[in-house]
Amino acid sequence: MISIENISKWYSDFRVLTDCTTSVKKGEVVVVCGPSGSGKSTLIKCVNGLEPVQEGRITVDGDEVTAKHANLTALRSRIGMVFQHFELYPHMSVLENLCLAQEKVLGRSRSEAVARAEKLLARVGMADHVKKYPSQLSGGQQQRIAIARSLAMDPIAMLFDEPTSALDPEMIKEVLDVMVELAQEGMTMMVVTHEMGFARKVADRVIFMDEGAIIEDRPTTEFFDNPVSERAKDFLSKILNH
Amino acid sequence: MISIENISKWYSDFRVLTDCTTSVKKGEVVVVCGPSGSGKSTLIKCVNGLEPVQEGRITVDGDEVTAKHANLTALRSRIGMVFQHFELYPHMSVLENLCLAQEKVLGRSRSEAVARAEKLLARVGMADHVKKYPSQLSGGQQQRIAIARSLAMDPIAMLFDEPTSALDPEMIKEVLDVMVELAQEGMTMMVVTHEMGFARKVADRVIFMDEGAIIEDRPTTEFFDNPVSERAKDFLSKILNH
Amino acid sequence: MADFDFNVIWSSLPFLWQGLQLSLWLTFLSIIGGIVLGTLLALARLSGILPLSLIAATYVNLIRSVPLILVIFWFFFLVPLAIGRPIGSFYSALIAFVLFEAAYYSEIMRAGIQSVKQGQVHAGQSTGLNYWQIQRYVVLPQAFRNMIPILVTQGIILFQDTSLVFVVSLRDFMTASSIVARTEGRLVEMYLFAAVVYFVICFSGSMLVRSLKSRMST
Amino acid sequence: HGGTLAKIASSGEIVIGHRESSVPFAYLDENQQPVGYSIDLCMKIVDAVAEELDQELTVRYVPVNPKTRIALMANGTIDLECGSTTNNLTRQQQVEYLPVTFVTGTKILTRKDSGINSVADLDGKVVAVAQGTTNERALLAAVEAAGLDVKILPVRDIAEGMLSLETDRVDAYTSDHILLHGAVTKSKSPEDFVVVGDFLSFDPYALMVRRDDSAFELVGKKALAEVFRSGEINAIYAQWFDPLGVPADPLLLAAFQLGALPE
Amino acid sequence: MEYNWNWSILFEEQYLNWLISGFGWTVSVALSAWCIAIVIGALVGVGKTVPNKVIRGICATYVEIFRNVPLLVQMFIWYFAVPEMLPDDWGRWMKRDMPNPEFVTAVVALGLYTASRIAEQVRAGIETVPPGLTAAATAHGLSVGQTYRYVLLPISFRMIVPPLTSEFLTVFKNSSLALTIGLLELTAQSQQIAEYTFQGFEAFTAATVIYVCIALVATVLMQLLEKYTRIPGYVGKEG
Ligand SMILES: Nc1ncnc2c1ncn2[C@@H]1O[C@H](COP(=O)(O)OP(=O)(O)OP(=O)(O)O)[C@@H](O)[C@H]1O
Ligand SMILES: Nc1ncnc2c1ncn2[C@@H]1O[C@H](COP(=O)(O)OP(=O)(O)OP(=O)(O)O)[C@@H](O)[C@H]1O
Ligand SMILES: [Mg+2]
Ligand SMILES: [Mg+2]
Repeated sequence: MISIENISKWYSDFRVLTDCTTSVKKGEVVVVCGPSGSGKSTLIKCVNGLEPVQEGRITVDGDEVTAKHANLTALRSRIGMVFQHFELYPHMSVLENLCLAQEKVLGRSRSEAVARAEKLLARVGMADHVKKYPSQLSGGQQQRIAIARSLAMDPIAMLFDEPTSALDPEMIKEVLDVMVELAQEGMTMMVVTHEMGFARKVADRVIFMDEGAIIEDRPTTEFFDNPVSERAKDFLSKILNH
Repeated sequence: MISIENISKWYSDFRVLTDCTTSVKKGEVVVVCGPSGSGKSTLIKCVNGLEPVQEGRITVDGDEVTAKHANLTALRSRIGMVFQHFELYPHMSVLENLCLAQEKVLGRSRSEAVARAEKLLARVGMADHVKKYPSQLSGGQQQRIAIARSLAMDPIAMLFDEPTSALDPEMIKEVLDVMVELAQEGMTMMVVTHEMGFARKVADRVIFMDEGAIIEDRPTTEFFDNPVSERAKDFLSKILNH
Repeated sequence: MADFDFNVIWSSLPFLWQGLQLSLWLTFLSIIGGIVLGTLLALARLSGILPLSLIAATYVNLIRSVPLILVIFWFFFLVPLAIGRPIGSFYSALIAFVLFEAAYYSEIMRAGIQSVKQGQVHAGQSTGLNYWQIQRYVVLPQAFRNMIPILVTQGIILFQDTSLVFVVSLRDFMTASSIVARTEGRLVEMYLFAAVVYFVICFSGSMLVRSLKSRMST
Repeated sequence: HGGTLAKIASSGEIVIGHRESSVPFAYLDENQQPVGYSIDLCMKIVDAVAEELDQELTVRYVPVNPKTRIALMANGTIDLECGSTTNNLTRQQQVEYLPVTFVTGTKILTRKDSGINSVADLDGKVVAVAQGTTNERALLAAVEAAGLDVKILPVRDIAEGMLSLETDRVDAYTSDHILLHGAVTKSKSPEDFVVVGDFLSFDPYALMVRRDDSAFELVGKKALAEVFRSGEINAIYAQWFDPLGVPADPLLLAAFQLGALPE
Repeated sequence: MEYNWNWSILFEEQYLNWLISGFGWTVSVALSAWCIAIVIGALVGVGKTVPNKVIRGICATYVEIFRNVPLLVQMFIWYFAVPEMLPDDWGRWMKRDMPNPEFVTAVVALGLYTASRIAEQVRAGIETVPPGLTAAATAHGLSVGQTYRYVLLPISFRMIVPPLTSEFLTVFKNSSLALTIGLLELTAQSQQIAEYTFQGFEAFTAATVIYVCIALVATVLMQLLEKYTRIPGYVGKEG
């Protein structure tokens, strides 16, 4: 489904990604972790072309993202993305947030879009908040709506960039629950997160990054029970033992 | 050492603290937890008079904080406080950060202040960074310096307000380690935190707050093994099970 | 101390009111024109098309380093000469104000557009919206909303600036007050009165800004 | 193409530039409407233009001051200037004039008790003068010739000059004799002021029109000639100058006669 | 357009002297006013943030009054109205005996007006310092005065260097209003040249170029100051 081949990326002189190669199969859930600044967000943004890469090749469902004249808007509309800070449109109600791209990109009619939106809002437990504005909701609620907004585009895969790290501790669970459900329904997912409980529970593979490179890329249980690299061991000891 | 008796506090019409009573004995470590907005930060700020209270009485080491003409500056200099966002002075080097209050409040000479600062920086593992500016350091390093800065005033007690919640996951441990050490050396501490591992390890008591009131105030093991209130159970289930 | 005669204000009210109308009208039209032209300049500057953004930047920086009085002189005396036909003193002043204020409004709009977080653009992109849709539905509405208080503040400054048409004798409120002050020899009364009127209008404006700000921050 | 007449015909409007405090030539009455000797003469020209074009005209007034009048005429903002403008050759590089309608010259206005009687007494004093006037140049020339130390306060127009004198900001104000006379008459305490000294310049006034537009100029000349010839000028003159107690100067009467060209 | 270009008039001695003297007045008015404005503006700006209600009220009133009345009106009030409102001999002193009345009046009016704008910048600068820093200083036992002296002011003054740059340029531009009370500064001189020579384009272009040069020099100077005072890596609240 997603294949990443030897990509490298620079911000002017600074190399953020170094020769990364991996792939995500249909229905697979892959967790990406690693220290701050290791390039996790950058990697995931490259997958739907939000950031250009200088070297290497990324394909999604057969279409090359990194091709010179790739139709990125069409491609992006087929991949959902959820951000750390939710990025709901603050000037639109919850419903409008969900309908905008459905109408403007997929060309759905208002009623179709609303129907789809309502269904998804119910699914993330937010059916009662259709008319509210993002600022009237808690972080956990906003993030669930952001997930629904992505799902409304009927994506073939979902990307998550630290979806819970901006949340108060008691709200993390409500968001993770939605994600777990999604994974169990067979959605292809690539998730940057430090929630190791989530990773253990639903991830098929864990990718560990450091300084722009993919250091480990292994099945979940193998990774946790027996990390190979020193860096990964050290990282796990820090985030698991407190 | 710290005694809080029936305090209530309002922000104009809005009641943030409702009749809170508790106390912290010398050498005791108390963890305060509870949902966002429950008044944890407010409570802790009242202890060293950063926020005035409208009703009730707080004494620290026999001196009444809530008295009308309390000498707050003197009182505050004897209680250390560590904040969520470190609050290092950005325009001063690490050393100057540690020396300012020593010189201006305690009236120490430059050389005395520097000697004390260097000793404490070594203790939190930051001896090599004396000349740097806060923005040149990672969050974990900044927080350790903030702790050293408080310790430089030779406080009789320390207050912590979510000292690790603004940190990247891998940096949490380095800060908690310093705090654990401090607790084991017998420092009187009042800590607002969601790090339940830390609480289990070093806290003598846990206070659970909700909507401005203290709902539970019990020895650590009792609290974790057998929380009485529904709220606390719910809260614990959310933050422990993911 | 001279004896004051506040009757002079009362008897010249209709004349002063005419002046005030001109001031307000000039302000209103200049704000509209300034915002439209300013937004275009801001978009040009952020367009990433080098010649376009260079021209816009040069224009904005040039205008912003020259006093308004000099700009008024330019337009009042020289533009009719340059375009070869008179356009009337009101329109000369209006054009001067629009072109002058557009430079300031463009800086405000540029800051407004840049104040919309990159994440919002990414969110739009990742649902497949194209560049113009993102500007139209995501960025500009937020930029305008964020900038409303500053736009109004600039409007107040613009209103104060209109008093400078005094230098070319266009009959705004300031000029009208001056005429009365000088012909009647009632300087103290008239200038204090003018100050009070300007103050009341501008202060109300800044209260509006304040309430807009507090409404927006909740 | 594009002559003043054509412009007026197409817009149906004639734009008159007027002064606001040149008593009695052009100033604002109690309703802040421009009135005065020059305005009356201008209205004669407006009538003539309307007749020439055979259409109704609306008159739009644009206030001007000594600093703006020439530029506004040259750039086409105003069609006809009605004030107290001296006709001189320097200005004729920019604008054109109709026949002379008044003759005066620069003098000094001061308080009766100031002890100033001539230019020579201005040494060490502060003197106001309107920027952009012939008076400014005349005063500067006289002061320089006599080697005096005079502090000049530039003012905007007659009202501001008079104001400076009344509020004691300056010791004297220089302007055209007749204008000083008019300003004193309008002031709150005319008896306090006195006009002194010799004429520092010769200032024949005339209405100003655009340069190189002989068609419009001709209409103006014809209208004035008619006023002069018919003797209507005497009534107009009397209306504005009798209250000031200023009889027509023989030189001016001669100018009227010279201007009264036959058809 | 029929227009006889003649740039050489700008270099005729008389007109060149006018331009130079106009430039001199513009710079003197602007710099003198700037000194007044910085001192008063800083005091009033700090005053708007202190805990004391009375001081805050006085400073807020100052700012509202001076900011909400056009500079031109203020200039006229200082020049025309104030001397008439004072006792006779004070008024006379202001009009006559005070050295260079137009200059002094322009400086005072411009200085006090600009002070109100600087005060707002200073206040905003102090408010961009995260409240947590004040809380930290207080928690260490620093007094209010010490908190201002060692924490708030050093940080905020560095934060407001960029907005002060534009204020510094504004003071030069606003000094042109002095022409309305008879001070022959740069704009007035250029207009006078236009009037004497009928070469408006050349005269106004000369003034425009000089103003642009002033702006360039001022910007460069302030950028140096900014570079020199910048806190390593610190970008304030949002960063
Ligand atoms: N626009 C940019 N320009 C320059 N450098 C950048 C830019 N964006 C990111 N970087 C740098 O690239 C590196 C990788 O950034 P990235 O955001 O991918 O890290 P991350 O692993 O997601 O970290 P975190 O856990 O903090 O989100 C970092 O060192 C960062 O400073
Ligand atoms: N200055 C203030 N004015 C008005 N209300 C305030 C103010 N500060 C805090 N509050 C309100 O008081 C309540 C308690 O705030 P407090 O910061 O003590 O909560 P908390 O338990 O520390 O929450 P968190 O975990 O989010 O830090 C909240 O509802 C908050 O909105
Ligand atoms: Mg990231
Ligand atoms: Mg808190």
